[in-house]
Amino acid sequence: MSGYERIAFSFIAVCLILFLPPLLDGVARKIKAKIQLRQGAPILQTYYDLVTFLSMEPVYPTERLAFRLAPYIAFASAVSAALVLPYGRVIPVSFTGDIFVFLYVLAMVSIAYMIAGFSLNNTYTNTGANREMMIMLSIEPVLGLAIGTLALNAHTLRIGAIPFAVTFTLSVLLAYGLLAYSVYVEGGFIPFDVAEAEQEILEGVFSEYSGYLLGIFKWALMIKRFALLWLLSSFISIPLVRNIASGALGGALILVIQLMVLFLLYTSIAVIESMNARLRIEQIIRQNAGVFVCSIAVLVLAALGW
Amino acid sequence: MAVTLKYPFVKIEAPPEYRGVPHINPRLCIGCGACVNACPADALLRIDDYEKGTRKIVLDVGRCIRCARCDEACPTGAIRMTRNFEVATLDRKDHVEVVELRLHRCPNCGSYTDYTERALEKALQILPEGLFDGDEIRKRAILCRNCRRKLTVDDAVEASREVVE
Amino acid sequence: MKELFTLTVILYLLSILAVLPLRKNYRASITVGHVFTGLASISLLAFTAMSLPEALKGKAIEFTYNLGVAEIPFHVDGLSLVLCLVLGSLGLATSIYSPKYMEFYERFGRGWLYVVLYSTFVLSMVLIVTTSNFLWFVFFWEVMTFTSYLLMVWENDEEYVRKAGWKYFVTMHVASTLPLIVALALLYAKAGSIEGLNFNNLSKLHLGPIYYLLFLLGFGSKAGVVPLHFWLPDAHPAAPSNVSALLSGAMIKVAVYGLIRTTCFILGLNETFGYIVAILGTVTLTVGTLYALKQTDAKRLLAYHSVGQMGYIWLGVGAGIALMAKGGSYAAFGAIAMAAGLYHLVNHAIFKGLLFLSAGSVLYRTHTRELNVLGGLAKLMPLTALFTFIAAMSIAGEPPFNGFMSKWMIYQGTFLSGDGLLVFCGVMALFISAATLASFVKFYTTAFGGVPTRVTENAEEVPPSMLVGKGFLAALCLLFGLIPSSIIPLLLAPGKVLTGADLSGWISTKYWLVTIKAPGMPSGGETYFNPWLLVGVLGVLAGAMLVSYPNRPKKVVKVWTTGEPVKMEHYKLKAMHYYGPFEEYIHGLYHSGDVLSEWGSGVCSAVAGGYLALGKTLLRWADKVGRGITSAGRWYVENGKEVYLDEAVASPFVQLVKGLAIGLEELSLNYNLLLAVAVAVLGLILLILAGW
Amino acid sequence: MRLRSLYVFHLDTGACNGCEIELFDILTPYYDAERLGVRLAASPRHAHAMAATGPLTRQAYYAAKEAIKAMPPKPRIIVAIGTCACSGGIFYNGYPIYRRPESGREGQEYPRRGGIFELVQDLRDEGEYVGPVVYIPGCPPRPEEILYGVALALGLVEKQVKGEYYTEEVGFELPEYPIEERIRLSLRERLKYVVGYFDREKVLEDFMGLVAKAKSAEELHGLIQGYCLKNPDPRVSLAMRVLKREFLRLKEKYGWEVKGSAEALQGEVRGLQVSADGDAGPR
Amino acid sequence: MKEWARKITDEKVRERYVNEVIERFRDKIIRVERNADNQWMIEIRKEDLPEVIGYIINHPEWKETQLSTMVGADERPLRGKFSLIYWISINGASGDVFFGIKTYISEDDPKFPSVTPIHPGANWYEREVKDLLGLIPEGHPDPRRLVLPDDWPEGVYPLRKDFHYTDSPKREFTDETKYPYREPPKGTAVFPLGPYHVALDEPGHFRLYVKGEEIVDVDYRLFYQHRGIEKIGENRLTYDQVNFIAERICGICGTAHALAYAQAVEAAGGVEVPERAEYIRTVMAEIERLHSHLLNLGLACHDVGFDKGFMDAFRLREHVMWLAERLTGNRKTYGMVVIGGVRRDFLEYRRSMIEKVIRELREGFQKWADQTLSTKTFVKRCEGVGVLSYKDAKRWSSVGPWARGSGRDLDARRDHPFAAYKYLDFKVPVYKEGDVLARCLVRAEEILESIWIIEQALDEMPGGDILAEWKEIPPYQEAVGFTEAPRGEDVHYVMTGEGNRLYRWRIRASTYNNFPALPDAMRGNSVADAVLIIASMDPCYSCTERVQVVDARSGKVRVLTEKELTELSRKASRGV
Repeated sequence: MSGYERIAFSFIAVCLILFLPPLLDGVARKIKAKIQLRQGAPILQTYYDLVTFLSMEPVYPTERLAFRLAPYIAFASAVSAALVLPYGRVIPVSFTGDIFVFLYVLAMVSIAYMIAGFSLNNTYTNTGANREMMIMLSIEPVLGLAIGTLALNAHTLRIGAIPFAVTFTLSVLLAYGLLAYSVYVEGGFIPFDVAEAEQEILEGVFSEYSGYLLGIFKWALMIKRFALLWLLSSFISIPLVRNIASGALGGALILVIQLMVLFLLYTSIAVIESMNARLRIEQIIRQNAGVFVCSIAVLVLAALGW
Repeated sequence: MAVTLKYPFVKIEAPPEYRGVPHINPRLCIGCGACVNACPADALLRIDDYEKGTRKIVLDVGRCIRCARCDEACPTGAIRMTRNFEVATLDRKDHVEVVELRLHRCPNCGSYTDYTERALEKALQILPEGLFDGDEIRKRAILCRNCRRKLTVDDAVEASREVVE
Repeated sequence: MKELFTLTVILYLLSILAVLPLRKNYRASITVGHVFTGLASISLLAFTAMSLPEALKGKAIEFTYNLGVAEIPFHVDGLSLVLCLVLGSLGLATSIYSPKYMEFYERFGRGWLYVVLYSTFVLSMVLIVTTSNFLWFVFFWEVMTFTSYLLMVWENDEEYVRKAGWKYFVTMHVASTLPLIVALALLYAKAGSIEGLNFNNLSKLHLGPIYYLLFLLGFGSKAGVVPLHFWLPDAHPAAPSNVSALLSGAMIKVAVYGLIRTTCFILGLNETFGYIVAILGTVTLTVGTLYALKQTDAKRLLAYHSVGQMGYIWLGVGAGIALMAKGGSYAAFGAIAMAAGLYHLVNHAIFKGLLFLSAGSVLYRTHTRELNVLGGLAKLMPLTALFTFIAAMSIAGEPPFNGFMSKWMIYQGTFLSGDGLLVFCGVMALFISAATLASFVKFYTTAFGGVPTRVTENAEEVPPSMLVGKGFLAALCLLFGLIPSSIIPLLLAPGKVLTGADLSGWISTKYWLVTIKAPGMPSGGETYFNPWLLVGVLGVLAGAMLVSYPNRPKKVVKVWTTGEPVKMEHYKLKAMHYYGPFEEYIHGLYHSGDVLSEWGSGVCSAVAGGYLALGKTLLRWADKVGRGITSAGRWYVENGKEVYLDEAVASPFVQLVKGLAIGLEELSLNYNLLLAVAVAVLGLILLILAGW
Repeated sequence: MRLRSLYVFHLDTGACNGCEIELFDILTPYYDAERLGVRLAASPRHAHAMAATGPLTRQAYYAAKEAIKAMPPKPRIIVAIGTCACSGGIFYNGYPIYRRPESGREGQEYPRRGGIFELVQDLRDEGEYVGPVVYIPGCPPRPEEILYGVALALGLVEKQVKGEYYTEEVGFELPEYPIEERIRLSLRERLKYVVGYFDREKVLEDFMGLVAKAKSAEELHGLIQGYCLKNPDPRVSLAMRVLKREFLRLKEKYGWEVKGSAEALQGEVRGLQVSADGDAGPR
Repeated sequence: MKEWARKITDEKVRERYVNEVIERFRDKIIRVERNADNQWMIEIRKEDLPEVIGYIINHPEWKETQLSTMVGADERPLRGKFSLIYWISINGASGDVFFGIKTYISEDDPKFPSVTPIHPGANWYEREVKDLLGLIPEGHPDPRRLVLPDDWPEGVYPLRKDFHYTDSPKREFTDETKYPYREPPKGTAVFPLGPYHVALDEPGHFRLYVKGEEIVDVDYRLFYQHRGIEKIGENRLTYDQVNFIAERICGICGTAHALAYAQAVEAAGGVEVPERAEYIRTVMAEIERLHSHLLNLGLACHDVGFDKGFMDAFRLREHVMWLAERLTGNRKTYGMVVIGGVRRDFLEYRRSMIEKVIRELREGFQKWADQTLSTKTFVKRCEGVGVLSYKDAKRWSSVGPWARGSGRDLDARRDHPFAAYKYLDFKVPVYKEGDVLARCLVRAEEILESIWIIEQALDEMPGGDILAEWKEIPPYQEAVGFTEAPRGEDVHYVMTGEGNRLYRWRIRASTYNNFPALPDAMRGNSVADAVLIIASMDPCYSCTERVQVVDARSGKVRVLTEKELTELSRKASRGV
């Protein structure tokens, strides 16, 4: 891998991380609008929203640092997490190759969200933070099982290596399903968007954020979703071409397929979102726990070598 | 497929039955105040100035509830509901329509009466010709109340005004 | 090196001597005592540092103290040093922290006694982890149990404290001391002499599986492993916070030390045993943490987490044992897994100690530890809040703090083991990591988040000395998180010794980058983590955003209450309602956990009943036989305000104990029986050893 | 604000619900304000604009004040939706309605005071920044009207209204109709009971057209029948017949001749009255 | 007249009822008077109020009785006393009677025994007369302020005749004068919902006392939208103008209010309404029901984040709105109903427009319902949520789909036939589950029924005038007018006055009777469902125009077994 390739891909990656998520959101909004038979916002609308928020002075309901710094931390964590994913065959900043580190760094977005939410005297933000935590709690075992199955199969936990090493057995296919499910839940898409439910709890923690703090926070959340989906899309797209992709061109091919899969994922998510109502938190917990119990079988399958 | 209308980028016509904002046609208004009495929201005001001899009929679209009672009551069709609805503005003054009319001045005593010159003309138009002696009633009608009473005739204008209202 | 160790011991003993003249002056006695213990801790740390090179080479430092009546052999290897490090750091932190903190307990007086007990307690632990004779091991073990019990019931005017103490005492003797003594008896029968009980000699014997069971029971109950954990959440919070820190931070770690020392070094690696430990660990971490999730008493929450985090340690150690026993390429990987467990041991000691000290600080200022009524302390106690936050994030396993590093290594050790069962254990560990996070988000935000409540509005920052104590631990949290290479080599030493494997190809800790390779890994599949680079990236990104979007509140407005004013005290989720739906969902688990815990304590009470009966019998017997054995004992019997017949019997061990517990007569008479039992046990040991 | 992005927080200060629902309606498929970047904000903290509806009751006043104060310091656009928010509407001087003391409770001032502006003025007096106020009158405004107002706030359209001040100089018209004004007014009034106030103008106009064409009552009768044939709406036909009958009755009552012989007319009238009563005509 | 209409308006049945009451309380009744076809006024002494009202309301044979409205009036200029009338209606299969239990209260002793302990449904009414007239209900369990703003001074009663309608006295707004909310039950946090909450499109404050997400108890303060309409109607406006303010009581059920008002005046003044006008009124009322129910169903979807359902419902609704606009000139405030008839006629082209729209709507709506009910997540959210038991519904005198979802079989259109309903045939859907889903299903079925009613009305519409001429209304006549608004029965009481103005006008919107039952439906549910439950009541705060009371009972959550029982019975009876 040449230095130029590295630099070029890293540059593309940073651009994607920072500027693609609002576009994806815009696309999803457009698709949802189309399903609802309306024209919908322009595809670039999320950029407009973001820019207006970023240009506004915030108001501070508290002086607490936890509240004030949370957006920055969330943003930094989301971007950092996204930076360790493969773009083509390049990982822009590889402070880790490990999927757990990736998940934990990504989880810092949620932690920032929760700490900020709980650091206020406001039952809305509290409830939002509370729900975020519960969702994380309920989905973590499923995610763990998916990773465990992949690790059993591929004998590695390195994000960049799993898709190259994995052999497609029944258990791995099921693990992909679990991973997709976990990503969907972690991403907070309807019916799992209870932590930021607008009608129920006024977007949870965001109900106290304003101006550029809100802008940064929302941006961070979009990047988080992007990172999660990029992980999934990498896992899906790299095995498709791993035998033919080599060199810079191969990297470009992978990147293109990654992007295509990403858009495909986002599209299907938008469709699922618009066809569902938001669940209650206890329903989500019940459902995730059910998924977890069922998916223990996947691990057993993997242990048996299937 | 998307059913969204293109408004406001493409103009849209309100249906013919629509009760839009009312508008006073100042060329038809006789300043009788029937609309003012009919208006439940007090969007219409009648402001008389007996010093200057003017009557203002003030329509504030920003207070209007668009019930069309004024339209129903106006004897000359001066105030009509239009089909216009694009009346948003940043300045409330844009919502106000004022028609300032001259009050009739009694040729006898020189004081202003509580009806406008136009109302008088309208009243005369309505007055059934031939029911009374035409010229006679016209003479009396133009006088102010006190002067008219002096002439012991005051029912003609009153009657016609009743019809108007 | 030996000298430094001796210095440590002497300093601890000096602290006891130094306070005896200061019996009247509460504050002075404690301060003076802790100056010595602090110095002792420093010297222990120095000893650790000095011994490090040897340990890294896989060698041990061996020396013997000849006390005249007995010889105490010492064997300090990597494993011991890990514990020495823990004891040194925690001992130093509590020594700095305690003088001020103990003012809180001034109403109980007897500061000197506290210092005596404290020093004995810590010293006993130091000796446990360094001695290489099983007899002495058990002896110090009992001293540790006993002194810790006395420290635990310090606040003896509280009913719950006495109850917790009783529970602790009985459980420890039934479930911990008794198995150890049985093992000791059996081993002695095999070895035939006190020298034969030296670890070296023991490891040459061929010992059956019964020992695994006995040690598992003995150390498991001390470590609070499910289902023998029921005493712990009652016991640890009952003690003063600085003692809780030691109990949770150090004492239960000593049990892990004991487990590794006995089962790995003496009994030998056994794959099945490894799995059992790992599974027990998994059960423990799940049950403990999920229970912790619903606690609203700050210290009780922390205590349940001690149970949970012990599970992590056991999981790591268990996986290590299992994999090392498997041998082959797994041996080296097993060493890494065990290192992960030990890493978590060190980390847990540090952050749990810090958390207890923080809880103590809150208690010190607000006189409550009920999270439901606390709030807003971050504004009033900013540094305490910061340290607590660091500790909370560490225990929750957030990068770049130390808790993350060890958990991460545990995940590597389990997920990459290629073994479905261990992977599942890892999955549970991952899940529970989230639960830990949940719990500590609750802990931190209920106490420190929001606006001050009526209870906390008058609180202020704790005195500097307490802050220094906590700051030291917080710094260690960061150090071990950011520079794993500062400790990982040491942690790898036991595994290296056990397996004799060359680890260089499997784990590398260049500067601050950790790379791990597992058996069967495809090329380019090594996992690695570079905390500094992460911190750098995070810092640059957050910093850039902060510069572009400065964060300066000009004006603070009211929180949005949807228009209608709400009193702030009501406008916050109560701690007890955090995660309500989740807890409701796993209610079944709580229920079975309760049943399990009842069952455990039921068995224990039954055994305790028998034990007590035995004790009484022994007491009667000892009373008859031993009344006149030592003059010192007689002297005491005749001159003491209260008469403990058995004490005389149990001399000379009893003498030592009695010296420590000289003030005990002032404690409630309820303890007489307990004390009697304890001493009876010691008597039994003595009698066995004294040549029968 | 150059970009089309406007988060709107909805503030109901005591409205009848009509404007609320229309505000909601602009988010739905046919109007879809999201096209213009408009979204309803969940919290005033996110809002660029406050969409106020209602006449500002005293109970809502305090909460509304809190809400505006909770907004980011800028731009704080206020969008007054509906007549009530613009000026207090029909409720403007009820006892629970908030009005500043200087607004009075019964006045001849214009523009009429009341509504959200009272609150805005109070806030400005307190030194809080409040942005421009966009007034969208209507009771309730059509969704298009709200969209237009929003577009105005976003600078997408130009305002179209202007205050007018007419004086006598505009001239005076007194239109003449084919029938006497008195009768026309009576007929107009009668029509209110048959087809309602709205359709009567058209019907009356047609009728007058027919009258103008007719030379006699008979001819009028014929013309009306022709008209009804052309226009199959039974209601209009009915109205025409009622008008004819009424017209002829009035003519007879006052006994004047217009275009044609009086006797013929009178005979006609009697006959018609019989037939009209036979209809499903008015009682 | 339809068979059922004949049956329940049977004169003999009514006489039997009236006679039974007269027999029972022979010595307590001072005067009996028949005000209108189905309205009897019975005057008693104030001491006997609880007994008489309790007897009628809890009469075992008249199952669906309810407190329809209660009117306090300042009759001092007439009789030197205040008056109080409790209007109780007998609904359902039993018959069609309104009893007005009237009593006079002297100015010197403005107290009367509270009926609330016997019938909680009287809670708000009695607090309201306390606020607005200064009549004090003795023994009322929760005598807090209900209607007036917090900064209204004590001792000033706006509905008294000596209070000028433009006056607006103030007191300082401090913490002490703030509405006294209940202290949260121990260990609960406060979850304030409103007045400015994105899912409540109208201001109303709910104070949910929560344990985590579970609602333990509810306190509330409404009447942010109290606009003093009654006072304006009695003072500033003439009979005809009042119609327009009546329409603006509520932007959704304006026609129902205008109609109720017009009917009350017509009953009091003996104005005969042309039959065609009755049909037009009926069609307008049903069009209103169509758009209101579509709105509510859409909002229910929106509140649970199911935007597809929301958008589709509103898309269907838009055609109804456009239709209304073309029929009347306005999408909401139709300006159709005036005393004596209606203002616009249905010309032929409008009639065909209606037919076209409702034909398409029927199709579209059925599709919508299929799609929504097959969205599992939506049904999951609605099922078993916000259960209001039949007992509670009756206890609070609840009306409309809110009560019909809980098994109360009442509908003013059928039980007290007004306008053209007596000539038309329709079903009244009733579900017994009492949960949000049941209410949604009631509404969905009512939409189809409404379409059917409109079709019939258009087919049967007679010719003739659309407006009756009336010259003068005799003064001091009393009557109630009632309609079935989309949310339930609306009752307007009028007492005619002199000078073309009303003497007393009392509006009782359907939400007024439904609201107090809300805490019962909300307790034990999750915060997440709070707005959904509120929306499922289809509240119209502006109608209610006054606010809430806290439930004075202990904050105990219903026992699980009881919940299970209701659940079981629900399962057994779904689809009844």
